[in-house]
Amino acid sequence: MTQEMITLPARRWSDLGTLRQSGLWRLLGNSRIQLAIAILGPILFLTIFRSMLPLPGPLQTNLQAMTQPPSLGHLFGTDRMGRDILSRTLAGVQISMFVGFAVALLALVVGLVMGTLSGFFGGVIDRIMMAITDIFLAFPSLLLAIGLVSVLGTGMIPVVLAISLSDVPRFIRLQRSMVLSLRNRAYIDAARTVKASQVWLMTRHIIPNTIAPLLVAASIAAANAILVEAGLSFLGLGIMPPEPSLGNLIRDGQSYLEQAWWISTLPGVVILMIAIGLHFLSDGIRQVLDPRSRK
Amino acid sequence: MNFLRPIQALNASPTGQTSLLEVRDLHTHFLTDGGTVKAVNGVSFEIERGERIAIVGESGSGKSAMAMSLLRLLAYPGKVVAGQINLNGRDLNRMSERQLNHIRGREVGTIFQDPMSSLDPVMKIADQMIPPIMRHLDMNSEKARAEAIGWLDRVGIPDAGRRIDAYPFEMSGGMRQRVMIAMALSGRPKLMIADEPTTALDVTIQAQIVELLKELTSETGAGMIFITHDLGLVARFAHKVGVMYAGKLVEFGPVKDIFARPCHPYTQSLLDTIPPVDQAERRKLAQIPGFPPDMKLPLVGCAFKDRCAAAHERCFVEAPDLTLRGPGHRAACWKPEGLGEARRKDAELVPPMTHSEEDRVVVEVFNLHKHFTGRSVLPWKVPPTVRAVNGISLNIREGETLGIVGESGCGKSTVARLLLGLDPATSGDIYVDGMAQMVFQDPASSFNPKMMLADIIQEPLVVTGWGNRMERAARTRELLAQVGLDESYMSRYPNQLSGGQRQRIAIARALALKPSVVVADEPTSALDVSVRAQIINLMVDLKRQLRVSFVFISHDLLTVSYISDKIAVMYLGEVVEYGAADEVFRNPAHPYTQALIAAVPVPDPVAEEARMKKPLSGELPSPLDLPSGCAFASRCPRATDHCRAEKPLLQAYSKSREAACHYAN
Amino acid sequence: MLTYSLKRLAQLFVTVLGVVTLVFFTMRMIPGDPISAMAGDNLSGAALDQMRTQMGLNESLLMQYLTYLGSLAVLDFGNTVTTKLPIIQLILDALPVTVSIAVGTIILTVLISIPLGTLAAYMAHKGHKTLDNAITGVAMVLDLMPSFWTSLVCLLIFSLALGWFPASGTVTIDDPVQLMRRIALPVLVLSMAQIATMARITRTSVLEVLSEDYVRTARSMGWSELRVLFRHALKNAALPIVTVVGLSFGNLLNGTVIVEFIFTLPGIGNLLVGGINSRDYQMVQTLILFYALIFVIINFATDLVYRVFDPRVQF
Amino acid sequence: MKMTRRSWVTSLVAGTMLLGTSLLAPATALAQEKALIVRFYDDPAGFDPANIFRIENENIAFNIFSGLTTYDGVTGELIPDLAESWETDDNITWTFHLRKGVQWQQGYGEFTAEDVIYSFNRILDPATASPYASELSGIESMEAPDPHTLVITLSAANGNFLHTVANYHQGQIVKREAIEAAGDQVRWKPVGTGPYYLESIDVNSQIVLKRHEDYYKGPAPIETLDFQIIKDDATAAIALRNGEIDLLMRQGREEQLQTLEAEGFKMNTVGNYAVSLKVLNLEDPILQDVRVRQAIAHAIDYPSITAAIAPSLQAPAYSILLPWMDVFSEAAPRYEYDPEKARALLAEAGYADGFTLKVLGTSAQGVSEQQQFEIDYLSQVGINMELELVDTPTYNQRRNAGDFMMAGRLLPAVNPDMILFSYLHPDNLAPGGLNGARYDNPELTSTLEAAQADADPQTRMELYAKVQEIAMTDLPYIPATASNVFWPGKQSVTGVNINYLAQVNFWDVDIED
Repeated sequence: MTQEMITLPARRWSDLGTLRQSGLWRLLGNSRIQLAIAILGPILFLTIFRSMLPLPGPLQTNLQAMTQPPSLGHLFGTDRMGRDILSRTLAGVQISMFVGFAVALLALVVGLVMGTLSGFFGGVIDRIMMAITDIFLAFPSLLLAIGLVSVLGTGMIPVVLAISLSDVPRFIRLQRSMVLSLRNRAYIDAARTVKASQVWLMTRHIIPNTIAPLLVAASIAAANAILVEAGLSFLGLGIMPPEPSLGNLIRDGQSYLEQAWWISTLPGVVILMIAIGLHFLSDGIRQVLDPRSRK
Repeated sequence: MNFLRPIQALNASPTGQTSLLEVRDLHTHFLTDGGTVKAVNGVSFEIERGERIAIVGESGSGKSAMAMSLLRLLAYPGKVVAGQINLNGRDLNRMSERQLNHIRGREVGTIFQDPMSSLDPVMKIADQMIPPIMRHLDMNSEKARAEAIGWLDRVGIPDAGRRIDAYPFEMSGGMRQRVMIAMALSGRPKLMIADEPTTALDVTIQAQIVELLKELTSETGAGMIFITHDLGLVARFAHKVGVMYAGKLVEFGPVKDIFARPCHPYTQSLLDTIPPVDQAERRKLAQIPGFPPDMKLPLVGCAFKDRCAAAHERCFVEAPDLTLRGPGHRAACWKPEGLGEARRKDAELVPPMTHSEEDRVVVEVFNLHKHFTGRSVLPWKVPPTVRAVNGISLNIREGETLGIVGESGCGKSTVARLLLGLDPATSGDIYVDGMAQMVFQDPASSFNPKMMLADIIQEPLVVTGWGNRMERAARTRELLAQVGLDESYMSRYPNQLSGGQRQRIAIARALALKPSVVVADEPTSALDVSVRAQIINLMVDLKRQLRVSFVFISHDLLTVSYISDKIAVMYLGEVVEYGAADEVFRNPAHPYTQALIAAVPVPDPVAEEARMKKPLSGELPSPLDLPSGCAFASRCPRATDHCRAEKPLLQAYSKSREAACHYAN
Repeated sequence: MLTYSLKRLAQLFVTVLGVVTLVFFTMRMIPGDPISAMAGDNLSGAALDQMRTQMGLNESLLMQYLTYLGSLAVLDFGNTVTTKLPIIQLILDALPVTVSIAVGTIILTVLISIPLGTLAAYMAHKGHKTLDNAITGVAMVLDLMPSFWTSLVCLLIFSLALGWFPASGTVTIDDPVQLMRRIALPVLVLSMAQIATMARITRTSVLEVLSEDYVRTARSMGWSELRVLFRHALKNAALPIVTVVGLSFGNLLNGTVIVEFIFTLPGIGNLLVGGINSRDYQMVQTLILFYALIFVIINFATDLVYRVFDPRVQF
Repeated sequence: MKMTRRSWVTSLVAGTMLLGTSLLAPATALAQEKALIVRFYDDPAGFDPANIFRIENENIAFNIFSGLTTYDGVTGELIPDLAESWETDDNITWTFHLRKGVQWQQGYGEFTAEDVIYSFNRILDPATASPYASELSGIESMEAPDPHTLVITLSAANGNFLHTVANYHQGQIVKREAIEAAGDQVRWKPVGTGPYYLESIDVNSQIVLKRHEDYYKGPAPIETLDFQIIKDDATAAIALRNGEIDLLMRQGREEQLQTLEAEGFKMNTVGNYAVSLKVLNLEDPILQDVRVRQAIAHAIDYPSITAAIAPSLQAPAYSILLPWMDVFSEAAPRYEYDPEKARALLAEAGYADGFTLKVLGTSAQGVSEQQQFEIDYLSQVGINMELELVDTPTYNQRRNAGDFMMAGRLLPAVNPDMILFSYLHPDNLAPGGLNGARYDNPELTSTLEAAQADADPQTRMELYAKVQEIAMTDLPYIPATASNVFWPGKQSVTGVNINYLAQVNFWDVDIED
């Protein structure tokens, strides 16, 4: 070799580099994500371990303790049936989080697959896909939800499907537009010069690079889904009471705002915190991904 | 131009001995989350009336930050933290924003790098130009409009009265930069700051703009600070040069002095990295090892010490200050001669390659066409067709390098894509013996950011099912070694690499399948001068060792002529001159080639002074409606009616050269 | 332009046909029909079946679909299934209310969110993160509150405690003052969510524009930061903002459903929910058709507005 | 240019402020004539007596139309309306003496016996497709010997026929000319002989009734009834508290009632207006065991439930009939809360370990608090109550089809026969009829038929008592709760007497200064 070897100056690229590169490390270093963890972490922790807490069951009524304001015995107070609101809120978080994540996951997976095919192959597939998404986007999303809930009946699964039905076209669009911009990247060309297959291009080059922005969108979709579920509950189409989804809790208590503010306000604060946490999370992911913010 | 008079009158007035601009110990910091970047770290210089000063340096040297600091145009988190900026004796750094706004545009005009983004895209030229004139020169709108049209006319905008109502997007890059110049001059400033004003432009347009700036500033008597990384431009343009490295001026002095007797090792190295115009024998280009220091970290000693062959103990302890080396010539180095004897150490001779007619032809292209047809929804409308490649024929032998040059839009990149089979040709034949691989221009988008380098290099192997895992890993190590990188790179990711390292990886990937030809599309144009030399040296070595052929596409004529055996000059989808590199470069036959070469600035102020200064006029016509005759006729100084009527064909000019001009002989 | 219009028209046709078909079959897949929806507690199955036959609901689905398409082709939207009211008239009566709410919301949103977003962007650009964070934080909190909850809180505060706005009352466009008094609170509630979104978009796009080169150019010509902000940055940032305004208008038609219910406003959201609850096929089909048309028209209008803001956009 | 832009901004600001002041200014209304603003709680669905549904619509119709008889708002007794008097010997032939000089609204002339015959025939005409046709199917013939006498002959004896011809559904008398003039818009162009006529309707927001000046009892005190559609209960309460409306047609939220009462509003109410039943599908292998049904009845403590969740709106119910009905029997068995007994009964029936009870419900409000309590109570005796919630149309459809294990029914009726026949007689088995329990006990059937036919009041009462005893022993339906209806209003609004059909005769209503 006539070329001298160029070795990396040690002070610039420490061995931590690879670890840092692994993404997780960088994510954890982001202040927004730390904030998101600070908000979501305790809520999730309490939710997961709520059965170990000294709390009455979320459905357990107590006619001796009806409509009590927050106190040491009932940190969030009780509702009109004497049920402990903290316990119900934590159970609600579990349900709402499930709805949120299920919706996000569903939208993500379907959007990823359909959007990739549509954007990558273009042509007839693309046009049909776009026409279909057009139709779904032209639908008021609430009607989509109402229709689906009516067909499938109420409950967790129909609600998840109903909410994701209006998210999916958006995800398809998002993925498609990213695929379109990635499709002409030089590294795709490089792979094409060695006759890489379409599947190879999609799975190795396109999807890994679109996952992260999709995750950002998904975490917002999760936050939205939690709120939409609350709206559906208000119209009597969400998760059915007494299952204490956060939407149900807020709805149950909203007519008691004057008499017993805590019934709907405290679960409302929790829903807000979750939504804010998810937004911080998406902001954080975005920041970590955006090369400009890395400067 | 009667409106030029007041400035000259002002300049003529006896304002005493103070310089036009005097910068003293300027410090600019960027307060990022990751720490404070000391971008400008104590810069001092002065500029006299009517003087043109060039500030050169590589990216990250702080030259742009310094220029923007002068008028406090830095965006957050940039901040001027200390220093004096005395313009005609008043310290701009102590002025309020409001006071400064009377200086900006009025006393100091600014031209920015990218004409495509420097004008507001949604406002007409008139709306961007006229209000500042009204404000600074206290004119009513009609007078200001007339003034603006006058300036547009002056900077060479044809039909200025009408074009003033155009939007920027309706103009070419060159035209927009002219508009920028007109805007900057319209306040009749005493000082112009031009931040890489020609970097984004084609070489012919660059020559036009440089001439224009030179002419106008000398006419108005304005001083000028010209930020650039192109030493050739400096030689052509500047009275004085400042060389910046790591936020400091390391050398400052009259241009001829600096080029003839550079004192700082960095200046010396920079000058040596440029391919010499003299092609008699090819020597390896000088290259500067290592990286510039991290400006966030505290610096002890000379900033250049890690990369300096002449560094000694003192350099590690104490930073040198600028000291006088000649009349007005200062340098910041402990050694009086800089590198001194060590300077030419690298420059070993490149043994010439032997080519013969027996070498197998690896690429043969015959009458290649590529037309892009738009889509028309209305069936009765004929869709517009762009003839990007319009009948070219080329061939490349084993181990040979073909350089393709031309302005942007001439079709050279399309040829590359056709050679690689990325796009189907409209007609014509491409024959490739073996495989064609590619090195791309933009190192940032060349790699999947989610893949490790080992996977990137191995990708062609995996896709084609070459070898097993062990064999592929071995091949990867071999390839890394060939491009001068060690094994530790295998587990890294693209964003951990510098631009030069990325191009090495790109070359390694291209070589993985042992292709017969590597197509390199502007592989060095995004790189700094010193790194560019490394990549060129690498390619020259590989070509010799592996006898792989290269197609080297670039607008940088000096580099192309240095690396190529043959050159094809393209204009509007056609080859207008084709032949041995040395011959084409030294004795161009086609008027277009001649103009291109004339436009290339040579890093030698003495030679530059002697060169023809009339740049090629006009711009590349639209490829949508090609003329029936010679495509170049519209810009050709020698064009006749015959040229406009009849298309010249590529025909033998000499034994080893062809040209497409009726008057080439 | 002609090409563009033709393309748009074809797109509109396909979208609308798809929407119509989808609604037609979805509505009929939903269990329960208009008759069963009508039935209270004291009607027997036999009595209802008699009505069902009489209303032609026992015909084959395909026949019903073809009949429907046929009547659409001659722009006959028919009557409500159970109450025999002319649907087009109902929609035309309800549309002004909903559109007033939507337009009012957009206006209020734009008036608040664009200065707010611009301010936040400007502050972020200057590195004053605290104010930026405060603005975006408040906007986010507003965005995330469920509208049925804020509706009630607003009613309690503005209607009951302060007595500024009535909670009920007839609404017609003939009485604009009453109309505005009645839609004030719904507009406020809807704006809360919209303001956050739009302020965020404004902030992002203005922030992006502020770091563009031409902003620096304008600064280099001696213009003050404020002038640059409003003359250059905002104008350039308008494009994404217009897109969002267009999109949110579509979303608003959706979002009015809940506020129309709570504030008892006779808008089309009310018609829609009523139509779904009473399984009034004809009503829901026509309404969705309207929604789809509005959606497509708004998209078209957004494109036209693009041209105003950005001369580069050509059709 | 600059000037114009600035002045444009100025005028915009000024305009906004002006608009703001006008927005905040209280609405001024001229109150020369008496007008009452009443909350109406759902979309109006039309007022054609042949095809009328839901109590709120029936309330409007009640004030527009008249029947041969009507219900007293205070006592709930049947009282004369268009018929001044009537006689029958055998509960088969009914002779009605009609009031003279009754004027139709909107100039349709004087009311005669022909109008009654037309109205009843219209209901019976299959072309009308009235769901109430079966109510009148017992009519054999109708004759009008003179314009003010009507003789109706029934095919079978019916002691409760006066309920059938009351001012309710099929009993409301319409005018042939008005019906024919309205064409297919009958439901929106009602013309009756009642105290108010329909002046205008905006199906989205408002129904305006004007008083019928020629009403046979004289014009009503209030000139205009303005029904405002306010669907949300909470909003409606705020509107009343704000003084925007005078009277709430129903308030269904306990907490709002408490607030309104605390603020001094007049709580017009009627108690025990309808009973809410649990319908048990007797074809279900588990529920066909009477012990299981009785166990369920013993297992749930409805008095505690109603006291806990809605002390104003609900009361426990102990029978399929309501105590104010004339044929109500105190002697029928009652099922007090007794979990021990319930467990014992279950064990006897072979379900000592309990079973799963699937309950069909409507999703409109999700699982109600009552249902949650029911789940709790049933779980105490080992019954696992599983709710299946579907939306209202589906719920109605499945309920009518009899497609459930246990469902619910609310029985708003004053005619005890209407309840007993519909729910207990085998002729009315689901899916055709309302007998969703598919209850068929020949003993009860014959007793019921005898009771209806018997002309002697004493025997009739005894037979009805027996019917109730059998029904409450077999327990195809479990009485759960009885509803109370509230129409909270301003103190100045008087005469709001809600009858047992939850209706108010606005002729009695007045506004006092």
